[in-house]
Amino acid sequence: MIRLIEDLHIQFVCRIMVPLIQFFALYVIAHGHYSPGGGFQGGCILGASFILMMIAYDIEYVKKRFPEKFNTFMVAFGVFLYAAIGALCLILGAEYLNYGILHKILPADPVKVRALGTLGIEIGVGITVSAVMLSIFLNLSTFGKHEKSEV
Amino acid sequence: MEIIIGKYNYWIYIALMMIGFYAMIAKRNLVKKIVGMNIFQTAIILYFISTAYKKNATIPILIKSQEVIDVTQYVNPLPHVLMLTAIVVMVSTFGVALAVIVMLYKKYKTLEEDEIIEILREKK
Amino acid sequence: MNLSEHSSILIVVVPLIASFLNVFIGLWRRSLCYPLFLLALVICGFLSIDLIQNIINNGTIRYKLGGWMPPWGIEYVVDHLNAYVILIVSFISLLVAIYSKRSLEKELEESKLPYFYSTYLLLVTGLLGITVTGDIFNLFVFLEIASLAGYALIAIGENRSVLASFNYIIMGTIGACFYLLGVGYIYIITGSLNMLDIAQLLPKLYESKVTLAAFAFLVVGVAIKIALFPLHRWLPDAYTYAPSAVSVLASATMTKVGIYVLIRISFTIFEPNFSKDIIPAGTILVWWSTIAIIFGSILALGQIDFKRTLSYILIAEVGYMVLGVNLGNKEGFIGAVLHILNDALMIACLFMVTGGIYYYLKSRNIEDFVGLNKKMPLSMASFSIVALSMIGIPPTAGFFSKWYLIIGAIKAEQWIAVIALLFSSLVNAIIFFRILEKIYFKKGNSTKDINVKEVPVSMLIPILILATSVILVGLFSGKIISSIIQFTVPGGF
Amino acid sequence: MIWIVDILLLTIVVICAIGAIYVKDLLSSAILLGAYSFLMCLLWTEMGAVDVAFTEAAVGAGISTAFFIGAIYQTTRRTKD
Amino acid sequence: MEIITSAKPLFAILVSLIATILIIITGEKARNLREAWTIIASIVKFTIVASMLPDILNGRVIEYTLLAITSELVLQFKVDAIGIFFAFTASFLWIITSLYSIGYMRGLNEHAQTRYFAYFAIAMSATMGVAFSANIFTAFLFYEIITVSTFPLVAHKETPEAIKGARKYLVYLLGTSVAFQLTAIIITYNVAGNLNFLTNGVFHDNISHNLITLTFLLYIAGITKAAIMPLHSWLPAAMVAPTPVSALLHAVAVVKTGVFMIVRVVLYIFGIDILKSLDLGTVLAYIASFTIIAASVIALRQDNLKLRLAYSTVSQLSYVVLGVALLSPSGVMGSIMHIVAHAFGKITLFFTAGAIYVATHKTNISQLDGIGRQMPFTMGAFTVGALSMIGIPPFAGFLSKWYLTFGALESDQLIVLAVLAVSTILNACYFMPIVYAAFFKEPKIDKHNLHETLDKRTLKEAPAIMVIALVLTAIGTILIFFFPSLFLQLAQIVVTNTTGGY
Amino acid sequence: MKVLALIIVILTGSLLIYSSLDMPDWGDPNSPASTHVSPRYIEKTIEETATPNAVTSVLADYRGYDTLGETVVIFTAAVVCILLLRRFEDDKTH
Repeated sequence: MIRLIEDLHIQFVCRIMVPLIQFFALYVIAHGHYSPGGGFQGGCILGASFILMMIAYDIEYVKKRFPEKFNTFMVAFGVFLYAAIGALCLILGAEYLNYGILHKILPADPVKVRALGTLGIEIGVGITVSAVMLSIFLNLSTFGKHEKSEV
Repeated sequence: MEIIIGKYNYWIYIALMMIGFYAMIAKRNLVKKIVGMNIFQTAIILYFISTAYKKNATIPILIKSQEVIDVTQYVNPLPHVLMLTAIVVMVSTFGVALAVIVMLYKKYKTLEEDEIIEILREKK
Repeated sequence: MNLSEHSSILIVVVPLIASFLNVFIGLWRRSLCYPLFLLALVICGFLSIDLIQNIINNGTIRYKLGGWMPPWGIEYVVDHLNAYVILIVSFISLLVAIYSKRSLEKELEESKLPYFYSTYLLLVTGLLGITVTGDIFNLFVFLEIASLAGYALIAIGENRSVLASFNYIIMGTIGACFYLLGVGYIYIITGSLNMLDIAQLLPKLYESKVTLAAFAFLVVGVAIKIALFPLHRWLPDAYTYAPSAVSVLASATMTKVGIYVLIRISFTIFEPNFSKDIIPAGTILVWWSTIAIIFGSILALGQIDFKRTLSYILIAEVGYMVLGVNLGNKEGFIGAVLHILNDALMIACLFMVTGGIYYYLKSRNIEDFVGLNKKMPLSMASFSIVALSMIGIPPTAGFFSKWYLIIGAIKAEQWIAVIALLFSSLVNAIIFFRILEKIYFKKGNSTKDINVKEVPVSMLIPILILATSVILVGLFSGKIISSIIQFTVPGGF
Repeated sequence: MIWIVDILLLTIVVICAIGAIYVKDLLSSAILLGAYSFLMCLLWTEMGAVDVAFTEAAVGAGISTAFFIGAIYQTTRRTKD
Repeated sequence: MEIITSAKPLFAILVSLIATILIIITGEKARNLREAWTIIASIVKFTIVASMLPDILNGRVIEYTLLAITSELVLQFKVDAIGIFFAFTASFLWIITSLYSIGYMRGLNEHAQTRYFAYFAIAMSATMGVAFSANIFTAFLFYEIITVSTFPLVAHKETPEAIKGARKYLVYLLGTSVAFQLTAIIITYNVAGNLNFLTNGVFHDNISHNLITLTFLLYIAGITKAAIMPLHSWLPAAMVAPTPVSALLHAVAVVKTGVFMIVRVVLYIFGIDILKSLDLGTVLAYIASFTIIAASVIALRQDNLKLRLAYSTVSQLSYVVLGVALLSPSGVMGSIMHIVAHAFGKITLFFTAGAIYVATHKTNISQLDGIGRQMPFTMGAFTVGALSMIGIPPFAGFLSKWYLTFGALESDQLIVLAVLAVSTILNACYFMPIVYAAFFKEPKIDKHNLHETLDKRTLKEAPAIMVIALVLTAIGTILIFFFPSLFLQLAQIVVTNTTGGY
Repeated sequence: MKVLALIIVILTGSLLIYSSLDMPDWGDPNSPASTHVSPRYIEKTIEETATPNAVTSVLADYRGYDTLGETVVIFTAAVVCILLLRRFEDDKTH
């Protein structure tokens, strides 16, 4: 891998599909409160879009837009965001992950702020999951040698 | 008869689980073991989802305007949440297992357990 | 904000956040990773001391995560047993962290160190999370964190470690899935996931077949994780070929936490009389662990690789603890809980010494240990102390836990178990004196040991600390029992 | 008569599972596993677990299969059993 | 009984531990200083032990609790008559052995001398610990420390043979103590709830007799240091050790610890009454009788001098066991007296064996013809020791045999009486030929080594320091016969407390 | 080996079937699982968390800590894959 076939049709379809998929993924993450979905599902779809890009184009293509260091950073950043929101609640004087307390710093009432907190962590989960999926796939399919596009 | 029909989901989940379990312990091919693992875990998820089900109930997304909430109308959301976590655990284990398999293949150039053991024995 | 109010959650979150930061910093400057790693574990150590003091003074701590009342939210329940196991885990992991710095230099490429530290911290997080939680599903999640980290840490070892790790993945997943299935069975009949809540709901369901199956699956699942005898096949290879530091950590903490989970299942989720009177699970486990002790000891005798010997000894020691827990009387239980501490110290020290020998000698073959006392006197002195403790010679720690276990076995009139315990002491005596004899009295003629010298200071200090604490814990075991362990004994005893 | 559909689905799921284990080509096995996951998804949707089904569709049928294929390209399709 | 609290017993134990540290620090660099530590420690220890004597003779008991590990396992010391009796003997002989060791080690220019002296000190410390233990747990702890710390001493030569002997030593001592003695202690705790040494035993009346019998047998099998047959064969195997080790440890410290423990167990754990009612004393007496005779017969057939002495030790140790097994006042008295009588006699014999080895490198009895002319002092001391072993006045051995005979009569054990008579004859049979050969036989003409044969006609003793030591112990053997009052008084206190006799 | 595996599988399976006999019927709205803890999630999700999707509210709020654990699991998987597979030394040579 990666570049199984260098097919213009596939690349063209990809060029159109990937933004749509990514947009849908963001929708899924953000709209988890009202419909099925959430950080994890959205993150998976986002990650799948990158994988699709990698299959359709080349590993270099993805790496240029999405450098490995950045990706690794994102892996840790998403979950760090999650844990940090929890810790923020703790610092503000409530229990860990008790988003209700966030009303001290956010302009909303304690119940609404819980939904905001939920959104925050969903975003964190989404970031992590998409980055993780990409990272695992990259490592698996190239056996850790990111440069060579061998099959 | 009533037992069989009333709980057919359970029977199927047991069957699936045993298929996966058998593959995990009896198959020689390492990838097949992983496939078995996947089936096994999915079967457990099926079991959990089955426990959440209520007859004539709908998905647990509420409509805001509704005044009185009848619990029996919505399926139980808790097992769903647990199973979301379990799916993530499943895919993580799957990824790690595949990583180990790739490492093994690079080292021994085979994925059959008995062949690997044979190679190890020759080394000694 | 009062920090010690939150220490039960902080002890999990601190290593967790440190593991993320390790990945960040690893991208930027690698040399800062180790200090951060160490700092997190030091904080953990302090928190665990704070926690246990808090428990001793104020009794059980219940911490509502997210501010939700249990059983709706997840709850952390810390009583004497948790705090005790937490203390062991954080203490050992700190020592191993100090030890790992130099020992890893030769066993892992430098560019991967940040990820190693991160994984290590995740393993610690997982173990602490398992220990501190009061929710059976949350326990499963942290069990998986610990397991995944454990699989990877074992796979980076040498030689056959990858295959060992794969077998571990398969067995570990079966164990975890059985556990999850047990959770599902408990959930379907009680509708709850909170341990204390379940404990209240279950007694009236004891006659149900589902309860029986739930108990069986939970226990078998955990038994795989702690490598109770016929389910032990993954352990020896895994611990033998893993990097030294990992072997130390895994052997000293993972099985102990597993035993903790077993205690929680048998005596917190279920009442003690369930496994005693309603089904003969206690008796079955006593027999099962007796067999584990005997076979673990016999298999340990036949090994050449010393790490492998230790792995089999560990299997026997797991048998000790399961035996003590299930004897069904106070003495046996105290012995088992005390043995959790003692075994963690002893096994950790022995694995560390083995790693130290391997550091220069590049061999773990018992035959190559000839004349080592001249080259590394302090390590070998520690080794001798711990060896005496393994045999069970007073006043080292090993004697006292064995003492209580045997008293417990006699009170329960399990004579075979008594014989098994004594038998395994004798086998340990044979194994260790055979080695001590080589170390101290055989003339060295091997060409291999030319470059052998005392291990680096940062590896020596943990070894010495552990060896000293083996004696100190022995001398103060009465104090430990009266201030902590006696409160962990479940009600029905 | 929904239970007939149900039973039909379950039967196919079992067949897929057995197939995934018995085929001698790992790539086919991967695809069968994907199908198994997807059918599982349908079952769960039918039981009202849309979130889980959504996740399983994304993970089981999507990402997992991608991982699987990625790994197979690094290793081999061959298998003895 | 008045109880005094004092840390003296602890000091007596610590002295040699401190000496160990000093010895290791000093090391090979300053030999004289290192050996000075040994001597100083032994003298200080003896002084401390002796300073406790007056109190004990006045019927008081010294107690000191070091550490309560758990509520039932307590590290506690108690100095009573029998304890101080043993400690006094051992610590006195340590002084002499220290002198002797210095001569022996330097005479043969042995390797690893620092290790030797260090472990010797630890072993002595643990011996004091056993002597002063207030409960069986403390005693067991020190018992194990003795086993482990003497292991390097037995393996001192580091030859394959030495390691083999040491291994056998360890397997027997450690194996049985973990397997049997520990079990017995745990059963004792479980049944009686008490591990302290009490003058009338810890067991209540309502405990099942089978269990008591089992425990008793476990104790007897577990205290292998007493070398009761069939668990005796570690003792001959341990003779590969350097002679001072054999002398002090295998004539005094280790084996006496064994019999001391048996006496403790019989008198203070079980108590005379229970054993009498269960007739267990007789069982033990028969086992001991068998050991006495069998070991003597085996000793007859040994050519190696140290081995003969070893089997003689096996036989003599059983006198102590036999005495206490008779469960009568005189028997116990004889048994206790035999601890000191045998200690002085046997240490003399071992010392002479060592002296012969250092001076002539001879180990076998058949090589000793005419050696008396070459080493008159040594062989003179040997004769004294041998006569004491046989039990002829005016030597210490006579005293104890006298009491033993009375004991046998008191408890109407005519078989035991016969055993005593036969064993006396056997003793004479295996000791007197040596004396005879040494003084009256002409040295064999060794054609290959004529030079050495001629040597035997001239005086060639071992280093002076060794000769002094062995002459001192020989004189001690005689002195005990004439001035036994101290030992008799102590023994009497024990007998009065435990049996009610005298 | 295969026979042994089959025996184990059959034993486990029969234990499962045996225990299933006592389980509440499939889809029973009055089973303990549906009546003890979960009603509150459905009744109060809007009131307490302003999230109509009960699954999301339980996932991210009531049992948010589980989800943290879940995210950590997947983070672990990524770190583990990098630790095991990534070969940095090849970067330098290029």
